[in-house]
Amino acid sequence: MSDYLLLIVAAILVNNIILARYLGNCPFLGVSQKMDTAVGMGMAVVFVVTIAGMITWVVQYAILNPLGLEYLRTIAFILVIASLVQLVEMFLQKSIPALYKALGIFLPLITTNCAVLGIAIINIQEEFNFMQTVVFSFASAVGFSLAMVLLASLRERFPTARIPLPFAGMPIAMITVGLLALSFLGFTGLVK
Amino acid sequence: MLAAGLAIGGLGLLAGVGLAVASRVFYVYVDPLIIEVEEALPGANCGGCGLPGCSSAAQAIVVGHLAPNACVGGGADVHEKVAEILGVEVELKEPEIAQIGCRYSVAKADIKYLYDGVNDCRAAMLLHGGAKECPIGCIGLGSCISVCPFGALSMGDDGLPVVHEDICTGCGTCVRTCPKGIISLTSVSNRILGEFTTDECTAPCQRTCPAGINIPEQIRQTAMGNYLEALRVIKERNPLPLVCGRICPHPCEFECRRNLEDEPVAINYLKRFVSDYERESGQRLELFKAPETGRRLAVVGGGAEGLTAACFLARLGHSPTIFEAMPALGGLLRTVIPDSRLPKDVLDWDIEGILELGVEAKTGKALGKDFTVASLLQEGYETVLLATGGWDAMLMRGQEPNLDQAIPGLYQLLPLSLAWAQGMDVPMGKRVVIAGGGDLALDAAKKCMQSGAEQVTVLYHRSQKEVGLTDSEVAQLGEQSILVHFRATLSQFKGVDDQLTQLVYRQTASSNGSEARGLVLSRFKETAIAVDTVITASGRLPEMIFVRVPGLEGEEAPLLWQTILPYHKPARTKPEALFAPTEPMSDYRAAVEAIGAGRRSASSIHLYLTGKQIVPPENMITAETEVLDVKQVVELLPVGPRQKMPERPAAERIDPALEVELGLDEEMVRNESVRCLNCGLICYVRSKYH
Amino acid sequence: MEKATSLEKPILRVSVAPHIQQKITTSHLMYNTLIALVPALLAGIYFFGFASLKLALICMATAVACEAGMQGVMGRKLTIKNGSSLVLGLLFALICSPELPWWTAVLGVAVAVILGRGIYGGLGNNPFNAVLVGWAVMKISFAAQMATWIMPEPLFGLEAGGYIEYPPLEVLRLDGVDALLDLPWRDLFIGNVPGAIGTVCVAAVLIGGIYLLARRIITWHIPVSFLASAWLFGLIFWLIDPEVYANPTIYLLSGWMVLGAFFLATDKGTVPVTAPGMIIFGIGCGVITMIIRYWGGFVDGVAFAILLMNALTPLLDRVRPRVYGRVKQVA
Amino acid sequence: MSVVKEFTKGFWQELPPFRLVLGLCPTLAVTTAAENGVGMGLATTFVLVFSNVLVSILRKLIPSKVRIASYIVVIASFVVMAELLLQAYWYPMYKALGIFVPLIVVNCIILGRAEAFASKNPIIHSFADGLGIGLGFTLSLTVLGSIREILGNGTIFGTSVMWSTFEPLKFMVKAPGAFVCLGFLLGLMNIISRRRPAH
Amino acid sequence: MRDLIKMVVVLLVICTTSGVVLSYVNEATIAPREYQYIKFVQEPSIKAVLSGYNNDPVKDRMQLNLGEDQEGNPVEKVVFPAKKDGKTFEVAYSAAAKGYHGPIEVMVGVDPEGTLTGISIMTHSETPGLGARIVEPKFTDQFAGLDLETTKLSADGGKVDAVSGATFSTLGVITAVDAALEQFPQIKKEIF
Repeated sequence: MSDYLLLIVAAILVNNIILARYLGNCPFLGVSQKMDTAVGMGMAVVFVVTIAGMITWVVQYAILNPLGLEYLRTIAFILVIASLVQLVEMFLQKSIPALYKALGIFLPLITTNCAVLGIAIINIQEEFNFMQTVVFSFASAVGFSLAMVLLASLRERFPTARIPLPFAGMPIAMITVGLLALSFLGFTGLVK
Repeated sequence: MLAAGLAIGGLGLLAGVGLAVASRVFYVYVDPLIIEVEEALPGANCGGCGLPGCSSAAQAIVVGHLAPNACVGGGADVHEKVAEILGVEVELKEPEIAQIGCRYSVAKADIKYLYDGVNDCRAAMLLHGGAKECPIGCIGLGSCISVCPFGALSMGDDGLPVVHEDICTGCGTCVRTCPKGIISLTSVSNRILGEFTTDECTAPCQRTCPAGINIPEQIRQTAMGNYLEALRVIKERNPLPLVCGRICPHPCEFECRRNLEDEPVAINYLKRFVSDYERESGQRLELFKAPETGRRLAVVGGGAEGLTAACFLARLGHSPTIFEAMPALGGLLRTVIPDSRLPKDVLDWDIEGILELGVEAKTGKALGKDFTVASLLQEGYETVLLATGGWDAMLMRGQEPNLDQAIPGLYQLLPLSLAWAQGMDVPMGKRVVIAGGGDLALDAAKKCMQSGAEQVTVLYHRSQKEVGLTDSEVAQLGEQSILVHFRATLSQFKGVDDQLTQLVYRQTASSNGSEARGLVLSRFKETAIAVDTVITASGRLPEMIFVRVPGLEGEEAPLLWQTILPYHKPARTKPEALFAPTEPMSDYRAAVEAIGAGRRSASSIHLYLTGKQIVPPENMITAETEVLDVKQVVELLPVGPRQKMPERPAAERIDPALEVELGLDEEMVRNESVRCLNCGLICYVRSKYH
Repeated sequence: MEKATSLEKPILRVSVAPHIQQKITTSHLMYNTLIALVPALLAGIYFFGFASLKLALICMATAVACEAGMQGVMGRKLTIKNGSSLVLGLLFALICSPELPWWTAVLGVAVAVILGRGIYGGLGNNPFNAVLVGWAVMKISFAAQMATWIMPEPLFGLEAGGYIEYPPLEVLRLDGVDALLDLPWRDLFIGNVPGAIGTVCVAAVLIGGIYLLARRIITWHIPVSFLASAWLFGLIFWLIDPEVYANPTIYLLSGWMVLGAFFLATDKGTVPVTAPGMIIFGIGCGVITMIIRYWGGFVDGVAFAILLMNALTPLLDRVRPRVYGRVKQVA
Repeated sequence: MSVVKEFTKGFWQELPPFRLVLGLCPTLAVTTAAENGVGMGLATTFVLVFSNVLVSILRKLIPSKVRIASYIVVIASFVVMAELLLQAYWYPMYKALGIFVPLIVVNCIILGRAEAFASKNPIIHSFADGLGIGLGFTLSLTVLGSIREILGNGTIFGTSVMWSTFEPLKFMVKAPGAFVCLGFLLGLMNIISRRRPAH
Repeated sequence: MRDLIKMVVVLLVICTTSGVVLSYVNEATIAPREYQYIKFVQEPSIKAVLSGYNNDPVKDRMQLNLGEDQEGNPVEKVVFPAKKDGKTFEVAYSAAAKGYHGPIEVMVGVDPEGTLTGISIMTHSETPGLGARIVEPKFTDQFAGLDLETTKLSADGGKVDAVSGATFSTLGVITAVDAALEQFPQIKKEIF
């Protein structure tokens, strides 16, 4: 049990998917301008990453490994993820329209979110078992959302700051992510 | 190899089938048109269409609440795509681009206080409307830049936002955001139609210019050496720059702020230079024309006013035809002004330029003789503009009385009297109205009764006291079927085919006669009376637009028409009468006045055609408007004196056809254009900032 | 920006609401903070010699120079007179070892001024505590230089406290709880131990902190919640296993805890403005500090705890007193 | 637009990570050293050029509903190829880039170009576009990598360039440094592009 | 419906083609990939555990068939002989065992007597700062001169001092080394 706890702490705080592993930056910076969109995107990512982590794990151990096709991992995973995202979108639209309204516009952004594929690949590289995969995927995505919510809350303040003009917008956001990553370095060594 | 092919192929199959099945199972009906339209839209959610986002816009477009070209952000490509999806034709739309209307940053303008707060114009606005003394000046904190969904704005080095025209889509987000209203969406059409308002930054010169040329911009471009750009600025308000550059009385120069210090900037010489520059290059500047509307319009009169009106109508996308009684276009410009001031080839270059824009001209066709208003309307011209301008009856002195009825059923009093004096028999309708004319009107009324009129109505714009008729005299006239109305002026004609049938006159409610000219027309009542013949004491014909009144359809159906008035020069925005003294006529004191009137007529016709009300903008700057100004300029740039216009030496002035004024050379232009203070409302170039 | 109009009338400086009418200005605030830091600096000089003073002067000079240079480049008004850069430089020196090479100090202060503050538009606009940003960047880059400690050698009076060779937290980390059992708490309280210039002498820092409280430069919320939560958190673990976790009071008296609570965690602009927000902020700092001290990779967690809570500040500012009589939203 | 223009636009107007602010993950992750920047850039260019060409060839055959899925498969195939080739001929680089080689497949630049450009333009143009954007990307990564390597390690392409007592600023090669460095570069680009006349 | 079929078919064709092409590329790169792997991963380790040879152990590598395991699958092993003047005097080969996180691959050098000449950790995924310290020479050097009998933790009567705080990782290394030494008699038959 404590293993899983450590895995969660590691994935959220120590090796945060964005702040330490550099995954998923484009949507992270793009969507973190406002708090409510950041929260929406975060929820969508948690949802998709967890499911994608599970399915790709099954694909790896049920199809690729037995057939000796490990080298096709990238193509197989991205195929699965792309279809999954589309499937989730259709499913939500039909079954939970309210959720679709909230998350729908973020779903297409997730296909090219390298955090999804990245986490799926990390799951395999770290040789996690299925349960670890689920926990790690979920926690990593929570880490993504956490970082995004923090950045969004910080960015919401920028309009009132007297930031030098050439740095307003993306540059200052990037620098702030850097400082956020700097503070997260404080968790170094907590696990692993 | 087989395994690999099968595995990935299998996954692909699974994904494909899975999605295919899912798209059936989780099928939600969305109008495929909406999806297609939404995909065609740019997805910037700029709100330029008036709806919160692209998906709601797509819905509205498909349902029909919005036009296929409603997306301002997308531009022509998107409109075509959307129209193609919907299977409709798209009306071409002229692109609109945001333009910054402030020329001085906070650093350069007079300020009330130092702003040290939230970096947002809207927040700064809450503090006494921003730091600037000028109430409409740019606050410079760049809120417009941050809201632009297309990234088309950036902060310029001078502290004012800059629009990148190639990126700007004209969505108007910045316009809605700017708390000062500095940014406006402008297109060439906008600028042609626009009048200066108190909400924008205008310089004294441009406010004074009867044609309303954006003079600061013109000189700024000239100073930068962009002579053709300067000319383009001029031509947005004045299609006869070569002519005006020579004969304009340049009222702008009298108002130039440099007067407060030394001599005014030679605005007119600069104008002449850039227009000569174009002419000497032999290459005509290509002017923007709005997409064709295919509407045919007639302009009667080929003088400065008619030419201007036709030119701008063409640039607004319509197809105007000029009808000119003389063999050549130009009106008074051609006949009255000596060659030494305005050589004919110079005039021809300007006129050719107008014709090249797609204006048709029929010369040697006189109104009333070769064609009538009704015949033009019958021929399919949607409107007929009467711009006969300076050709008034006074000029007919010594000639045969001209009794051609330019306006159906209308005689001018002087030629009519002359004809009567010569014993001519003039056909007269049963119901006659005489407008103005003092005692002569009463004489004419009696004459009319003798010539077969059954009832004559005399309209005096003055009060009874001013006219000098006693009540008993009025009553006496009444007994002779001559009705007299005081403080009454004509305001509209209506007719059927070539017949005048009705006129509308206005009468002020109070008539205590205390006002000198009786011009308080604030409360008036309009009366329509049936009429066959109108006699007017005025020497000139007013500008009027004749339009069809929708009536019966069919070949035999009579043509119903009426007149409408173009809106006029700022000073005359009061309720108007057709004939003197508040006559809606262009001022013929100067060509530039006629040009201004011509542009307003074109603008009025455009408003009419697009179904809008023919009124100038509410806060249009008039002569009486109190506009912010500086009464004293300080710390001016140390620049040279006003450039003198080089003139032909007296010895060479033998040939009267040779121009006397020779025009400035380029260096003089450079020296002159830097003298401009580039004024805004209360800002101008001060030395210490250089 | 700074120009008079042509009419040469007096120019007001105007800002948006809310406005608080107070005698406190930025410089008032900063110079008082500077005064409050003097005891800690004096204690540092007393225990570690004049190297401490030299480092403090280098840091302060660098801070002022960087601030002036930065404002010059951006064409903004010079505000070095308000003392904020002096405070920044002095604080940076106080959390460093007296043996810190001068170039590390200069670089660290420059990073603090430019990256920590200038790039966000200067004092009050930065989301993270600038001093700590500079320090953290240096800590990560030059771990060795940042962790060179010397023994205290009081200039007069006291005998050198030679009981431990490393700062107490390092001793705890390397040698376990037993190594500190006999350490006199008096040494710990007056600062007769190895450590950073301004943090060893808890007594001096407390004097400064109480001065700040008395002058109402800071409120009690953050320091009290910071220290109390850290102590309580430590107490729980101490009760669970005193063999592994030391007495919580030792944790309170060692490292940057007190300086952090009074000076670093109260940096205006990077902390919440409401009382509940400040208390949560303090508790977060205390708990994260202890977590890092117990299990983290860094020996002292105060700097990172404060930086992390800085990141949470905008969220904490959403914790607001309830609004009464809210206007109904009309669509 | 001419082919040349398609090619050159990738070097300023649409310089990938700096101007478009896309493809950030590899930009930040692998630029700890200049050489890694070059390797990542070239691998990306390889995938970008070939997928652009193939998408351009197939653009009329692919039904729009499976457009994205097909493009992704095409891109993924070239990514796997790049993976195998790197492994076979440039193993140290393969190791250094690690997980970011497979992640080329989700680099927004590639799918973006396939979708926005190659699916609408002829082969030659798509090739030029891919090559231009790819080389621009390589250039950016190399520049960023060089800066971070020099400051964070005192070397460039593995060669020591700083004075002997230089203490590397390790911050630069760590994650926070990556973000801060890119942030500063973006700001610098803004300053430069404002000096240049607007495009 | 036709749309759907076309969609599925196109996707199928693209995927299958890509699978086939990739498997061809895979086949074609097997040899160079293996070489690169040996060169960059195994060679440094081989150099670390062997000494005093004047041949190229990588070039002279031999694939040995070591009979069958319990389930009847053939056991194959690549060994790198160290030769001096054509005479093999030491041999290096690798073995793996499970560590705390994932497998630890160890290269061992053995002389004809079955004594270790050295070991080197090739791949592992142990905790940085703790288990990862198994790669330090301080730890690996102690294996030189040990044999199957003495490769035990000092606590268990052997001669190996565990990396402090990482007994599990140490055990992983020992297990791998033991596995290698257990295979030595068979290898000895083949090469010496």
